[in-house]
Amino acid sequence: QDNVRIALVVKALGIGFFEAANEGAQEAAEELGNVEIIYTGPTDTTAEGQIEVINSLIAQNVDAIAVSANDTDALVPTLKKAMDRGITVISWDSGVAPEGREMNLNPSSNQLIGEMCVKMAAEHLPEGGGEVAILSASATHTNQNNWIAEMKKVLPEYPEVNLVTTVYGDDLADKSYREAQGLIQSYPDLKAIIAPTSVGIVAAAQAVTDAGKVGEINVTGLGLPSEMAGHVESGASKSFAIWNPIDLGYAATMIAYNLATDQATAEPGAEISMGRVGTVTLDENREGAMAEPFVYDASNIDKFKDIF
Amino acid sequence: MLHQARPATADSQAPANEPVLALSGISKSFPGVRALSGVSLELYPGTVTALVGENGAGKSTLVKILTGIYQPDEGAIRLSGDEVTFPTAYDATQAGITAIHQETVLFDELSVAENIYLGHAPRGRLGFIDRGRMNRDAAAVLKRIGAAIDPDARLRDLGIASKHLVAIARALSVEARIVVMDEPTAALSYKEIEELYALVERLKAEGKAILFISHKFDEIFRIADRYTVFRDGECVGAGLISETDHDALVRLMVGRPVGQIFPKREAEIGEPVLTVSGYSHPTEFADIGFELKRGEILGFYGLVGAGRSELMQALFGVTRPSKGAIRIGGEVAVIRSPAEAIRRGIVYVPEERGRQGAIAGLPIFQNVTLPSLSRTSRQGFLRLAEEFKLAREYTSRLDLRAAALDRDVGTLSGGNQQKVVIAKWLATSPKVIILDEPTKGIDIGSKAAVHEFMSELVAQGLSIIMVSSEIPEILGMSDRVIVMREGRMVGEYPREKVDAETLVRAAAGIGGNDAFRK
Amino acid sequence: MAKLLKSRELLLAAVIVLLLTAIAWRFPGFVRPRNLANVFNDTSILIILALGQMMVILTRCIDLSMAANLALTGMAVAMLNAAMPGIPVPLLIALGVLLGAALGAFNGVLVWKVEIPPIVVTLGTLTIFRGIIFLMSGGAWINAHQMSAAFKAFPRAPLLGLPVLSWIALIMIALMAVVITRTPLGRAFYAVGGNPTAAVYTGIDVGRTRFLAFTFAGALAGLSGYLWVSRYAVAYVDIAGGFELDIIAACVIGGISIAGGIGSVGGAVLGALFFGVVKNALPVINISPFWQLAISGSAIILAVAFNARAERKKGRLILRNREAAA
Amino acid sequence: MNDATQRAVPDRLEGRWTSYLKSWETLLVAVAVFVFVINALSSPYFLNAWNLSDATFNFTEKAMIAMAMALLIISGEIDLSVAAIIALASTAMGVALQYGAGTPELVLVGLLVGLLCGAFNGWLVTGLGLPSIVVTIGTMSLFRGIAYIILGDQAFTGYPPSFAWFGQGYVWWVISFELVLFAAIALVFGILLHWTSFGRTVYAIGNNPTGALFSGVRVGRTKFILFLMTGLMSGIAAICLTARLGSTRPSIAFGWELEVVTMVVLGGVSILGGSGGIPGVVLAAIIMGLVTFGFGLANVPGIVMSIFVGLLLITVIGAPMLWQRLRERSA
Ligand SMILES: Nc1ncnc2c1ncn2[C@@H]1O[C@H](COP(=O)(O)OP(=O)(O)OP(=O)(O)O)[C@@H](O)[C@H]1O
Ligand SMILES: Nc1ncnc2c1ncn2[C@@H]1O[C@H](COP(=O)(O)OP(=O)(O)OP(=O)(O)O)[C@@H](O)[C@H]1O
Ligand SMILES: [Mg+2]
Ligand SMILES: [Mg+2]
Repeated sequence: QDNVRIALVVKALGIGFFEAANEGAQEAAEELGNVEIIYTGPTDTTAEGQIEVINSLIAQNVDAIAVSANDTDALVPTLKKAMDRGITVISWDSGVAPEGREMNLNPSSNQLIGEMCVKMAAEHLPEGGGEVAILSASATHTNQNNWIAEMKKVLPEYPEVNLVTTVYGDDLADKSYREAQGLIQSYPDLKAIIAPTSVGIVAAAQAVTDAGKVGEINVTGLGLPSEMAGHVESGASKSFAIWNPIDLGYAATMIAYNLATDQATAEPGAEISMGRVGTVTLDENREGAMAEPFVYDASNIDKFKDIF
Repeated sequence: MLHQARPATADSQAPANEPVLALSGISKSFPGVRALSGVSLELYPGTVTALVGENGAGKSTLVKILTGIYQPDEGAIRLSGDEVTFPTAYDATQAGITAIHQETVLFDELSVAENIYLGHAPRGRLGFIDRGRMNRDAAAVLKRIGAAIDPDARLRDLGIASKHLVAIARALSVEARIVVMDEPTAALSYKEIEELYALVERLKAEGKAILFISHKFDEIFRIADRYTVFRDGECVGAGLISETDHDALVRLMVGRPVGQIFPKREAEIGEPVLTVSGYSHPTEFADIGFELKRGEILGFYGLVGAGRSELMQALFGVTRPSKGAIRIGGEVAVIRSPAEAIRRGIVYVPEERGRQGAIAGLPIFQNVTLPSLSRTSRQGFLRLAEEFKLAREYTSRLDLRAAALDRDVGTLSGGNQQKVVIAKWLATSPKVIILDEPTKGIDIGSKAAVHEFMSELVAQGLSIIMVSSEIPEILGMSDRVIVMREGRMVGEYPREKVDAETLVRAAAGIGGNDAFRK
Repeated sequence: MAKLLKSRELLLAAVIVLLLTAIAWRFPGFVRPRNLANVFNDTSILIILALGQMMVILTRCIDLSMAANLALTGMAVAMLNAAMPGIPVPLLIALGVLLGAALGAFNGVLVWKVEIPPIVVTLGTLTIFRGIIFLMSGGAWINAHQMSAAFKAFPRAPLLGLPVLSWIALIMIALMAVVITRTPLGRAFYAVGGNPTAAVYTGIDVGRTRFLAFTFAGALAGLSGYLWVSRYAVAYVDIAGGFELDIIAACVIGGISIAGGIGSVGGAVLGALFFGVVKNALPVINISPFWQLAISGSAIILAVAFNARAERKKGRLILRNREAAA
Repeated sequence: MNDATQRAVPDRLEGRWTSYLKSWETLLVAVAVFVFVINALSSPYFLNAWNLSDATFNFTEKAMIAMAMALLIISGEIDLSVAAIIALASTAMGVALQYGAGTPELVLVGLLVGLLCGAFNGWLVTGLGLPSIVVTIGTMSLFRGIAYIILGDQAFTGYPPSFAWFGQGYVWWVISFELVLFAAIALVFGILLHWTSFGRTVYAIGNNPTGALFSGVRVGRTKFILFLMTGLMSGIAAICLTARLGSTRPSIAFGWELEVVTMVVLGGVSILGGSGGIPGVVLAAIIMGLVTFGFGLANVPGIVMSIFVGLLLITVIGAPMLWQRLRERSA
């Protein structure tokens, strides 16, 4: 019997998070036995680049494409074409509009992530609360926007958190760094920066360290343990959260396999197995969440920093 | 040491000493051209040696070999008997050879002092350039050649004549025993030329060996002691100036005798074709007014920088005048671009052939048809057969020498490029041709051909405006002469009432017509 | 009057001061010395790169590969540091400078010996360098925790009130000022760009001079490579992506003529500082960062237009009578 | 003197076919065939009509701009703002969409913005006499900057299906609308450059602008028209790309300007102006498309492809020069 070829398309090659997801995918492939993973993506995070990659995957007639999209809408026409040619298409991590995929696997639910971010910031605010700012990626990425919206929804429950502004670092190290610097200068009383992006959180922690504000400003948000270990150690970041990208890649592969081999169908309400991670239940948009984010702090960082 | 000053033997007897520089068997080829084949040349201290020859005879090529810009393919250079090579221009300078080149070798953005000392600036401690000393030294050199120029000024702020003086100062800033001058007077005015002659005399008295290249025979006979003649890259004669004469030299150069007679045929002068009145430009010229008649050659004389080229370019629509009017055949015309001028029958053969005339990179036939494309094409679509036909017709009339009409015009010699430019304009069937320095830097043989051709054109009913800085040419060819000075007309003379002295005085601001005195 | 050149820098300085005053009016904190020092520190790398680009542009060439060179050398030193934390930082910096110079020399050789137009050469090497980083690193990032503490600390270490990074920029400015105005090579850059044909006649090897300009620019890019990765404590394929045009823009704003032969160290530094002030001020005065691109674009266009006007001659004034009257 | 024996100058030195054989295009055809054969041998998926058709989308939009850019570079200018014009035109279409524009209006807006941007570049270069390479670096930031100001982190979506046809539609079987449009544009520009007097003046300007001016060529006007055309082509590319993606973001087509220039230079157009032609650029576009597609089929990361393209650029431009120098040396 032929191998089932599953393409794991990421936002861009070379990002630690996606490399870890690939590890998970390989793990799933090994477990399944007859699966070949094609790990691929553009060089920089553009929709045009992803389209080129997907076109060549369609040409190779792969069995399934699991994509973390650079643009919710721009990929739709190409992915539709893929589905027309009988290829199973799912999105994970950063979703595609419903008409462009069979289902979408969110790493966690937007609501859980938003809440978690605000909670982590609130926990380490000084007595009486303080000013908090958000440093996001270029919010052309869907999920950042959703999380920020969820954060704003739960704010009333945390009166001590005074959200002052949101700035964008475009997921570029230098720009994020400069934006963080700007925040530190414009808001002398700033107490926390929430950066729901792995590039931004590192840059913000670095900027706080360089400004000599460690202990005064707490950087939190979503980041990778390997990248944040140093900053947790120095105290620039008390805690941060992330789902497990290995699990995410693993789960996406499992779902893609199950759909491609017709062991499951993606329809609202369906329950699809994700192997060791459990099952996912699809909502009316054919979306499902994997698990709630996991918090990393000084107590557990050493264990995870060498994994991803 | 040879370059130490020695009492000059003022008479131009051959100095009985050894040559300081001897070239033998020098050859140099460029792709497709053998510029020099086995030439020899000797230079003696305290002596001016004139190097003469037609355009493309290889004179400048020899200069470049002498100064380390080109490497010879064959042959030897001996300095005081020792064989030497000059891998770069720097090495030649170190060996005591300096040159005023035919092309400009200056840098607009650098200061005068830097222009003079670039490549051999005085160094201070740690090898850094000693600016103070450089400026003082530059001031001294400039003073020596009698130029009042601030060494700290930026070169681009200087006038053209001052720039030439800087180039001369640069050549003299190195301690040299051999000074090469490649057409040094081509761009200088009367007064400056006299100063240059005085300088040459001084250098001679200091015992320097001087190589002097010129197309002007009067100055060769005035300042040179010896001569060497090149023809087609070969050395065809050398000797003492005192033992030759004008005709003999020309015969050597061209290989045949050439008359000095200007072939001015009497053309019938008819009604005015071009009338210019009150023509002014904000910075270049003012109050120009004249009339050009059918079949006439109107000469424009003036010193370099008198504004003649600017005026002609304004008539041709390259620049816009601020005031004044033009009438063509009685009809008022506003000319805003060369395209419009061409449409109205005015064409311009520019002074700078390389930059403004020929379009190197395009084939010969495309150069010829460029202004006539509307005629050779149909509804904007090219018709190659028509283009070749037109190009063939006009290039053959001018006796163009080329391998084929689809060759790049840039591969032609200067004279043949000029023919392509003229063919280009004739193909538009113009009424008025403006020729700006049509024979500048052209050898005697080609000159005569150009003059012959001008006569033919007026005989066919065209009108010509000829800008020239050469008095014999102006006197020989023009039906009428206008003299310009500092952007204004200072005199207008019919052919029979003008002589060289009148022209020189008017151009220098001493004389002029009463009509132009306000 | 011959100091027209100087006035161009003065004007740019005035524009920057004006800009600062305007910002200070709404946000006094921005012009506190400490913050201005921050802005300078933040602009240091751009300044160093602009100095390198200036040499290249002076010789009538252009280097589009400087940012890629920076990224490649940055990745190389970061990987070296991660693999062998024992290598002392000064040695690493020296290696970075050498590697950068070698990459620049590669550009230079292609321009000098093969005579490919510089823009084509560096368009090619720009993609090649980036590709090599990918091949070298396999696309992986080098993160803060993989770098040694000394590696990250060096550019931040305070020295007489300023971080070492700022000092390096200051030293480079001084060094470049001496090289450009006081050494034969520096003057040769101007000569080669101002009039290449004439440069040959003065004994200057045009190709070799350009080669040296590319090599020095490469060395500065190499230095910046280390500074960049240690300052931002991260190295990956795409660092400084698109920065090549910022470098050129800084030079252009600083009055360095793209046609070669015109420009000064002061201009390049001020051009870079203008960029630095705008970039740093926007987040502070609460203008959406989305405006930044349009502002720098307009600044480039205005600067080019202004410089072109200043360079254009006022006419040759043949009509001396009129000149005398005026 | 001896006029009778005067030998006439022949029209051509060698036959047309001989000169075609020696031309740059022949080399490019050889490269294209080589790449095609390698791809066909190395991937079983390559020789498939639908796959090849999909592959054309990798280059058609860039190649459309490359056609106009080729003329512009031949004339001695360059436009680095083309990708930014795409972004601005696409944004403008998005804005028009918000105001309820239909497909015809959207197309009109795209073309108009392209033309306006081209006119602005043209005015800066010909009207104010500024060097195009830096001016268009400036407008590149300005145009994309305006797109960012309008859009920020937002996106426009919801383009009507009839509009999507421009980027996703097929004219016949596997022949997409974009491919047909590109072929038509290539044909038009090929004819314009090689068969009309306008094309001739473009070459004249590129070889010697002053000489062309003195020959009665309207240099400024011609260059302005070329900038307009480049703007227009960018507008058309914006329509196709927007229709293909179905959405507008300010970062759309980021970095395309250098790819377009690479295509033009690879096609044998001298970056210094004055020489090159449309067939070469079309071939270069096809080669780049084939290379990207071939590497894609082997799942080679895009960045490795770019190394290949960079090397191709340097060797293809450098090899003939090196070859000539070696020959000169040995001669
Ligand atoms: N760099 C070059 N490449 C090709 N051919 C050249 C080059 N330089 C000179 N030539 C050719 O070599 C020949 C000699 O030129 P050269 O400049 O030495 O003549 P010249 O005697 O100085 O003429 P003129 O009186 O016009 O200055 C000419 O045919 C010229 O076209
Ligand atoms: N200061 C200067 N710097 C550089 N070039 C100059 C300068 N002054 C004049 N020229 C050049 O010298 C040439 C002659 O100038 P102009 O046209 O004003 O005078 P002209 O009377 O036509 O002299 P010519 O006899 O040389 O044609 C022109 O090509 C002009 O560009
Ligand atoms: Mg000569
Ligand atoms: Mg003149």
